[in-house]
Amino acid sequence: GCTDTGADTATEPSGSGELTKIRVASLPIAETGALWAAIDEGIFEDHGLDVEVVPAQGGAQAIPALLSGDIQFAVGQPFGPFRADLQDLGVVVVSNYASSLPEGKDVNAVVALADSGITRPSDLEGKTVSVNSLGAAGDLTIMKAVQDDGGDPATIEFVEVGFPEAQAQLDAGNIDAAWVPDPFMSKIVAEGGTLVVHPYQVTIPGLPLLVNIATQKLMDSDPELVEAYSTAMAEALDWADANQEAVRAAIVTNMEIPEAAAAGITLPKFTAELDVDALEQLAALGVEFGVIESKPDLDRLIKQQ
Amino acid sequence: MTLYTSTVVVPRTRSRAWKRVGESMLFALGLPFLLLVIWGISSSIAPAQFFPSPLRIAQAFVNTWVGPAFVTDVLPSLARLGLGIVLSVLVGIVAGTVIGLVRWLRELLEPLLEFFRAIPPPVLIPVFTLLMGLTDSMKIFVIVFGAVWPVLLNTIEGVRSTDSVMKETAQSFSLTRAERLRFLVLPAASPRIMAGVRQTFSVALILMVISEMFVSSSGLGYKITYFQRNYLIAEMWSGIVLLGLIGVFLALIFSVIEKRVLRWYHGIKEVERA
Amino acid sequence: MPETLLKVEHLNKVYESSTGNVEAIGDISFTMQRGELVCIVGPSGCGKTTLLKCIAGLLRPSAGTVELDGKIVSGPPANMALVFQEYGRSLYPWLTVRGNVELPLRHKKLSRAEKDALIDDALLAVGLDHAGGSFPWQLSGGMQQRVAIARAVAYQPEVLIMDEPFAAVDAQTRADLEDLVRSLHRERGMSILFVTHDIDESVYLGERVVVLSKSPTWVQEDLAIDLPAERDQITTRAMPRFTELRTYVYEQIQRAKRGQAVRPTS
Amino acid sequence: MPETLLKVEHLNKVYESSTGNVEAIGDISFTMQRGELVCIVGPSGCGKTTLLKCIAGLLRPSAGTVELDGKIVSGPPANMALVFQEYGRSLYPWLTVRGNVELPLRHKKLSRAEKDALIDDALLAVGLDHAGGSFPWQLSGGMQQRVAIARAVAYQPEVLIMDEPFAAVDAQTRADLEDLVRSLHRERGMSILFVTHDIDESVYLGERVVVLSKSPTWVQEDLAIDLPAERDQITTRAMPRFTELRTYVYEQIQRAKRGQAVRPTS
Amino acid sequence: MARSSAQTAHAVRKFALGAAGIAGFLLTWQLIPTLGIISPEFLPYATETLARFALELRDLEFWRNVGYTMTAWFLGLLVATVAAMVLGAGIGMVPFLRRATHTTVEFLRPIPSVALIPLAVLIYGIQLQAALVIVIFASFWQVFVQVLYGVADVDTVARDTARSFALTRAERVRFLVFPTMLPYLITGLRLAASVALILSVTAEMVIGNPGLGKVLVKYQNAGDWVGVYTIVIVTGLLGLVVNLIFRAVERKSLAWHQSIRAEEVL
Ligand SMILES: Nc1ncnc2c1ncn2[C@@H]1O[C@H](COP(=O)(O)OP(=O)(O)OP(=O)(O)O)[C@@H](O)[C@H]1O
Ligand SMILES: Nc1ncnc2c1ncn2[C@@H]1O[C@H](COP(=O)(O)OP(=O)(O)OP(=O)(O)O)[C@@H](O)[C@H]1O
Ligand SMILES: [Mg+2]
Ligand SMILES: [Mg+2]
Repeated sequence: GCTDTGADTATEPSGSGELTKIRVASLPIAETGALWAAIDEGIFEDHGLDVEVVPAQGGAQAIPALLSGDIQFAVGQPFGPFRADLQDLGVVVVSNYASSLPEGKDVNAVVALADSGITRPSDLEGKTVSVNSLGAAGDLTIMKAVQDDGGDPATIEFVEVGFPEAQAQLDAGNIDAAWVPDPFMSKIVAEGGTLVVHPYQVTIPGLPLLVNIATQKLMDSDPELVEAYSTAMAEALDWADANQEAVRAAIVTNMEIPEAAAAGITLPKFTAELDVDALEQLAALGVEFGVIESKPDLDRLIKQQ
Repeated sequence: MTLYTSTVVVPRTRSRAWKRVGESMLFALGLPFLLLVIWGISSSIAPAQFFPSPLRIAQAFVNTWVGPAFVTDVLPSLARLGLGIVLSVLVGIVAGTVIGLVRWLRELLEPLLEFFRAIPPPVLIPVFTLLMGLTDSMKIFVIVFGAVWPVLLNTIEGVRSTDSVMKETAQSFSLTRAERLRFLVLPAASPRIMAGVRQTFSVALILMVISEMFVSSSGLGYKITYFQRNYLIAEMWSGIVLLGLIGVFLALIFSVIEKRVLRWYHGIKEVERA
Repeated sequence: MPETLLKVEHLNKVYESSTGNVEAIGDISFTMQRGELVCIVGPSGCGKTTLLKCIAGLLRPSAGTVELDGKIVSGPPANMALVFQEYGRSLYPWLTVRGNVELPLRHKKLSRAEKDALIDDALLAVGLDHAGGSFPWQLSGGMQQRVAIARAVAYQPEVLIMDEPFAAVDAQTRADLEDLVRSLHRERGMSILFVTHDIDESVYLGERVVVLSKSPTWVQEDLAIDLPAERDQITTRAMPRFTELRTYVYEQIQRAKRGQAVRPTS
Repeated sequence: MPETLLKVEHLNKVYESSTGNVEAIGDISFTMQRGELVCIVGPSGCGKTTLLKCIAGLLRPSAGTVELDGKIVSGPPANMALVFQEYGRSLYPWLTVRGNVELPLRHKKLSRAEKDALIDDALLAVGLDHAGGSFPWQLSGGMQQRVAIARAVAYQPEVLIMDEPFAAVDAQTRADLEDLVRSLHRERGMSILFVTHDIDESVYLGERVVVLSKSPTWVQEDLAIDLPAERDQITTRAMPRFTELRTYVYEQIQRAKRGQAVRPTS
Repeated sequence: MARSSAQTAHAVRKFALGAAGIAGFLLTWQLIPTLGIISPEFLPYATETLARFALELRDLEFWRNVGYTMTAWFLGLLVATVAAMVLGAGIGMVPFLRRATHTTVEFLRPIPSVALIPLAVLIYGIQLQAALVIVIFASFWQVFVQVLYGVADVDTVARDTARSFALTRAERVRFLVFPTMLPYLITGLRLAASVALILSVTAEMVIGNPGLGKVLVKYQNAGDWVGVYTIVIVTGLLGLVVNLIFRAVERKSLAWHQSIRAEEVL
């Protein structure tokens, strides 16, 4: 017989008519599990919000969509808003979404094949390392980690390889090491790869991974909505942090990955509390390694609710 | 029994030549200039973040592309582009001629070619990199993979539509296979082939950019994506402008080639337009 | 040494197409000796061009056979040249007049000088020696037709097939070209198959005139022309026998066109 | 009511092309009355087609003027139909024979029935009533040429320009078509400009025969044909005056071709 | 009729050959991971992928996604084609416009539509329209350039015919220009069809509007390579189906054209 795997998403819980419809852009990655789960849990509905998650690919699409007013919020890496602020696009960070783990196993890592001989950050000198997107938190923290470990970060050649393809490229010998999150991190390590370093953890512990982004225009025109979203989000994130199993279940259904794989994913710390200090440090790193010309105006950018 | 045709050669005067150059310059630059002015006016009336003024773009252009970036990012890209174009055209014409002439081959390959033609290159780039590594040849392969289709298809169709009387002429004089190719099939298909080549030039440029948008760390295409992702809007536009300029430059080269290859063809059409 | 060069036996050709089948040739049989000059006349659309194409191996007959030199024709034979009725389309617009004439000579093992001589002679013979550097589309219709003739002449074939080759030239040029064909035949011993609509021309040129019926076609008349071999535009055409023959052919064609002739039971 | 229809004055045409300029027409002047049938003869390549194209407004003269109905021709005039020498290329391969004939009628305000009647009549007149559904490339050369004639006839123009329209048809068909042209001229009063290489034809058809010199061209002879207006293939051609006239024209063409005639100082 | 059986025989042969080509490809694919050239983990076996494909075929959600993608494809292609035809024909037929727009066209053509995605998103948001802009921009040029060349290919005699019969502008476009450019247009359409498909999928991948591309990204992010290649196969097959449709259209609309005609005779 026929199946219909899309049936459940097609019948969105429409609830009562008073809900405000909002569209939120978010990558289809494991971290979004918290959002999916919280929506299913009805947390946003409780705050009068009907959230549609739009899978925008990276900040490059999400921020134009924000500016166009097609979506109201976006969940994205902090470097996106930095760049946007430097260009005076009128983007604000309203709250944190997820942060890397200050200790233990972090959410992402630089990994290499066992026979590569790369075991510590300074071994990366002169090697080809992949990141998913150049000139962002990934390569910055890796450079910093290498520098801290006594290596010369300028000799590393960074290339862009999507997270999913990284393992194949590693195996093919096209790259020496790869910066990947879970599930790829766990998979490579499980298959005998070396975990070289958790770059976030060793450079800026607890660095915000993802933040909630909106526009200044929306804050001016509809502060209640931003308020409602922030409150709902804060509640949702606290709830998600406490209910990791629900988050994993949401990952399994939305990303269609096997349950076993989802169980092995290292989840970040879900919290709405912004670590402004860490962001400051990240911006400083950006300036230090010449990725951005100057520091963004964090006072203007960060409108923590 | 002789017929006599007088040939009066009227020498082109210098001033006429200058007038022609001036006129074609006017034609070449008139509309772009007009559009530029409109853009400039509209961007000064309603300044928009994503549509900066031409001046701002020009500034960004100089800052971004004039200098070392030209050597490190643009030149390698252009070299790959050049190779990609040459290969695409060669492969397209050779394969297209064979496929167009040999019917069973056409029937064997057509579904396969159509299949591959429809696959988005971004999906295949990872596979290509696995097979060929993160090398220049991989990027060139991506360019060829995407840019070969216009020449290929046009060549196949051009070869197939060779005039029947011309074909019979070649047959009746027992022209050899090579002669038939050289003197009948290729020239007869050349208007179609050139239509394809013209498309290939710009498609190759697009694929050069795409090949650098994934699995890359330098090049014109990479830069454009980088600017795009970092909201360096004017810089991004300057990259697009550079692409357009390269396109115009390629079109210039192309029209020189076309003038030579299709001299007879333009001759027919032009004379009758007098 | 009357040796059979060409033998057409029960040739039948049906054009198949999605709009319906057309029987162009019903049943044609005739033979031709080596070194003969045979003219073919027949009503418009009766299948002369089709017949020539079958003989030249450009079309596959639907039934019957064409034998050349004792071998069944299955593809274009070497040493045969054709002047097409659609002369304009048979010239390659991307080659100059010289280039067009030279084209079939390319695979003949001749020195440059020999080739040039052949080309020059042929162009001179058709009165186009000044036009070698022009492209075909820069020429008048009659000039184009003469280029096609020059190309066939320069090729020096053993068998020459011409499909209404003088349709587009003026009377004087036509007379000159007729004499050219006669001399190719007489001096070089070329076997020539010549389709024309001009009855006088067919009688003047041919040693035999084959009259075709209207479509679906058979051979209505195969007439030997018993005029002296040495012919000339003024005296030959003035002969009473010439007039008799041309009148006879004319009548045959009129009957053919009206469909009065009775098909021979073969 | 001899009214001037066409006035060609000091017409000169030089083809300019990258391979060199060719002076096709030197200096041609002549006039034509409304309702006249004028035949033009001249050596191959002398510029007849060029002249017709200038008259039809398809080519711009390099010098001189063409006046039609007292107005200078600058583009193709309405109510004029052309039969092109390159008949094959002037038929549209994507249209059937009927479609080709119907094409110029489309913008005439006629009812469907009237159009059909016109098309049927024209196709019948050229003997192609059975071929209406075929495509041009399914026809023989002569049939194609007749389609082009039918198209011009069905268009019912006031001025009809024909460029060697019977070159590809057999003698019998040719005679029939000649009579068709005569009747168009006589019964419908059409003004006809007719280029031919057949001298007998020019004399038989025309009220005047214009002989052109070889290129660069001028009018070498403008001969009134004083044969009775009522003509018929057998009796007219048998008249002594007919023979006189055709011999005269033939001599003129021979002179033209040899370049013996002296250019009139105009 | 014998014809129909010959035709079916040919159709069978064609299908068998095409299938053989695909089979050969699948075999090669199967061999790559089997021989360990690429680890089966990253390039799954063809068999495995086909099995998954069969599974997807029974999933309604899959068909919904195909529907989304094909909607974007169809709308984009439609708008692009209509615009390119109108603009291409308009610009191609007016020399002034052709010259004046040349540089601008050459400037715009090489701009990769992928680079325009942010702008499209900025204007239309993460919506179908944004994807459409990308699809239209990319496929427009493919058709446009082909149309330009097609319009320039109008035969000169055919055009003179149209002019001399005073065809109206609309008639000229409909009966002369359009049929001439049709072969070019169809090639352009075939090119544009696959480009449009590619960009529909790419836009879904990058912008995130629903469709096969979005599914593909989902599979990618989950490291589900079998799923990824299943979608790749699906896009390829869609391309194949689209081409079949265009081939059928071509056979119908270009029955008169040399390329199709030649196939029937052989
Ligand atoms: N490609 C074709 N498809 C269908 N029918 C054709 C084709 N070519 C020719 N015919 C038909 O075959 C018949 C003979 O044509 P053919 O060209 O041999 O005549 P022909 O004797 O050369 O006439 P003409 O003297 O007018 O050149 C005609 O009725 C024509 O319609
Ligand atoms: N497009 C052209 N470009 C250059 N020269 C041309 C062109 N068309 C014709 N000519 C030249 O102009 C002269 C006259 O050509 P035209 O076609 O008018 O002759 P014609 O009298 O019609 O000859 P025919 O009886 O052979 O058809 C010829 O010498 C020819 O070479
Ligand atoms: Mg014929
Ligand atoms: Mg002429």
